[in-house]
Amino acid sequence: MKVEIVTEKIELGFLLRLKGDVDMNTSSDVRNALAKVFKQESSGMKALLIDLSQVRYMDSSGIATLVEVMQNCVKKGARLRLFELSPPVRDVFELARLASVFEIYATFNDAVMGL
Amino acid sequence: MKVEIVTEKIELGFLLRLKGDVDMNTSSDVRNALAKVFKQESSGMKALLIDLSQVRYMDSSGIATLVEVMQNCVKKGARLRLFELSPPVRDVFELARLASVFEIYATFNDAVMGL
Amino acid sequence: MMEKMTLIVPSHPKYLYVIRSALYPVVIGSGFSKKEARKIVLAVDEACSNIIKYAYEGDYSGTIALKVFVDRTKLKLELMDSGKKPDVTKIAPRKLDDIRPGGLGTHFMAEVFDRVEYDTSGAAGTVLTLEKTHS
Amino acid sequence: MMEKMTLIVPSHPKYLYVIRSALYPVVIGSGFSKKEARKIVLAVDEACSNIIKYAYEGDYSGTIALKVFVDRTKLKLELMDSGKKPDVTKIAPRKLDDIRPGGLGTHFMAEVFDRVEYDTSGAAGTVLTLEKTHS
Ligand SMILES: Nc1ncnc2c1ncn2[C@@H]1O[C@H](COP(=O)(O)OP(=O)(O)O)[C@@H](O)[C@H]1O
Ligand SMILES: Nc1ncnc2c1ncn2[C@@H]1O[C@H](COP(=O)(O)OP(=O)(O)O)[C@@H](O)[C@H]1O
Repeated sequence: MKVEIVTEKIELGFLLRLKGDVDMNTSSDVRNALAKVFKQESSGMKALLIDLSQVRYMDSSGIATLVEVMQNCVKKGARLRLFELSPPVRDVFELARLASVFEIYATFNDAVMGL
Repeated sequence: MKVEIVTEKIELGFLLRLKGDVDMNTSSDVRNALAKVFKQESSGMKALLIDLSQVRYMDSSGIATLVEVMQNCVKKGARLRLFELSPPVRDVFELARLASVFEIYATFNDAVMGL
Repeated sequence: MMEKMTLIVPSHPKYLYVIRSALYPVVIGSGFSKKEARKIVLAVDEACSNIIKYAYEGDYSGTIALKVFVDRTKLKLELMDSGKKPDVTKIAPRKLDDIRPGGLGTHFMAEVFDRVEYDTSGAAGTVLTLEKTHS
Repeated sequence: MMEKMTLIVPSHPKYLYVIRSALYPVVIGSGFSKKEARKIVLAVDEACSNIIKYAYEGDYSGTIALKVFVDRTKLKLELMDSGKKPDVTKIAPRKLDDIRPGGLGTHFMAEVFDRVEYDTSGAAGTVLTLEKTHS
């Protein structure tokens, strides 16, 4: 019922792993964690990679958070790449017709390719 | 909400892996699967090993089923050994004060030792 | 139709998890696939979020009641609150190509369910009926 | 005490899973550890199994209602059925060293809860109150 966010500094920028349920109750935790990341990246990051394999649930407030992140990345000139979407995340992306709006990859390796 | 039972014939007898929730709704499935095992063992089995690592929930009807199995094993001269009890299984064994009634092992390897 | 569940919880976002946890196995038990059940639960979660945000305007001391009915052909859900009644003509999803945070919940509800109906005729609050026929 | 949840389901064993799924996060949310919460859920599950077996005598068309109340010091649960009233003097666990199938449910309830009380004074059915103080 909680969401866990693990942030890792990598050469290209940041790798985030989301775990748990992202809903109206927890999406603000995700938003705060991401705000910290954007504060930290002083030297300019190339990319933000988000691992969604451990997300058991995501609703429209989670989508809203990801859309905000995308807008922030565009502003900072960083690439946002999502990878390993769990079945419930795939459901909500499907319903929101967002598959073409985000850069989505099957694995971490696929996501870092060409960056 | 369902229980899955995987039965494997091994040299010593049978290895059973229980997976899911064992409650009033599903314990009869476990009982039936075990009845089949006892029918199959024509040549007399030495031991019945039960893997409880994937059991997400067990109530007193699950305990009742295991007590019956133990009684059947005694009749047939077979050893019953339980291994890798998941936390919810450990809870119910604790409450039922059954830890000393069953032969319980940490791992499969521990359970087959000395058989 | 047979009544399968009534669930009443406070209008606090932390109970969304409770609603999802209780609803999912009932939907599965009434014959929907896992994928369909996940989408149904998502759409109900969105409806509950909207009750918290708009009917109760963030006041957590209200209640949300969910009733689940099932028959051979369909699933019917009723969500009841005693908050502010919505102006039903103004409940509308955003255009999907207008990419911005928010405005998706009502779209999900319309996408997942065959019937979405707000009844504000009661003395207080709203009854939202959501129906889905087995495919 | 604050009412945190009301859940009403049919008296069918497949709803035990629904009851457990809804109750666990509410118990966790009221401040019990995971281990305590698992045991509380187990004891409630046993009480519900007994309602199905003894109050409804296997008739699945009845209902089980669970109410959850919380305050700073304790958790209170009420289980209501409209089945046969028990002879409260005869509800008793078996001796634990009498190893046989069955007879453990009431023992779990007594072990987990500080108060276990059957009220059969209503017009129909039983109200079972289960209370646990925070340790
Ligand atoms: N239960 C409700 N009561 C009043 N207004 C509502 C209700 N549900 C939705 N609305 C209105 O419909 C709009 C669209 O809702 P929705 O698609 O869920 O997206 P969001 O809540 O992100 O805006 C909301 O902004 C709100 O104005
Ligand atoms: N709700 C109830 N109504 C009537 N009798 C009950 C009820 N709960 C328990 N009992 C009685 O108490 C006995 C012990 O119950 P329990 O410890 O749960 O074990 P079991 O159900 O396996 O016998 C039961 O066999 C039954 O006779």
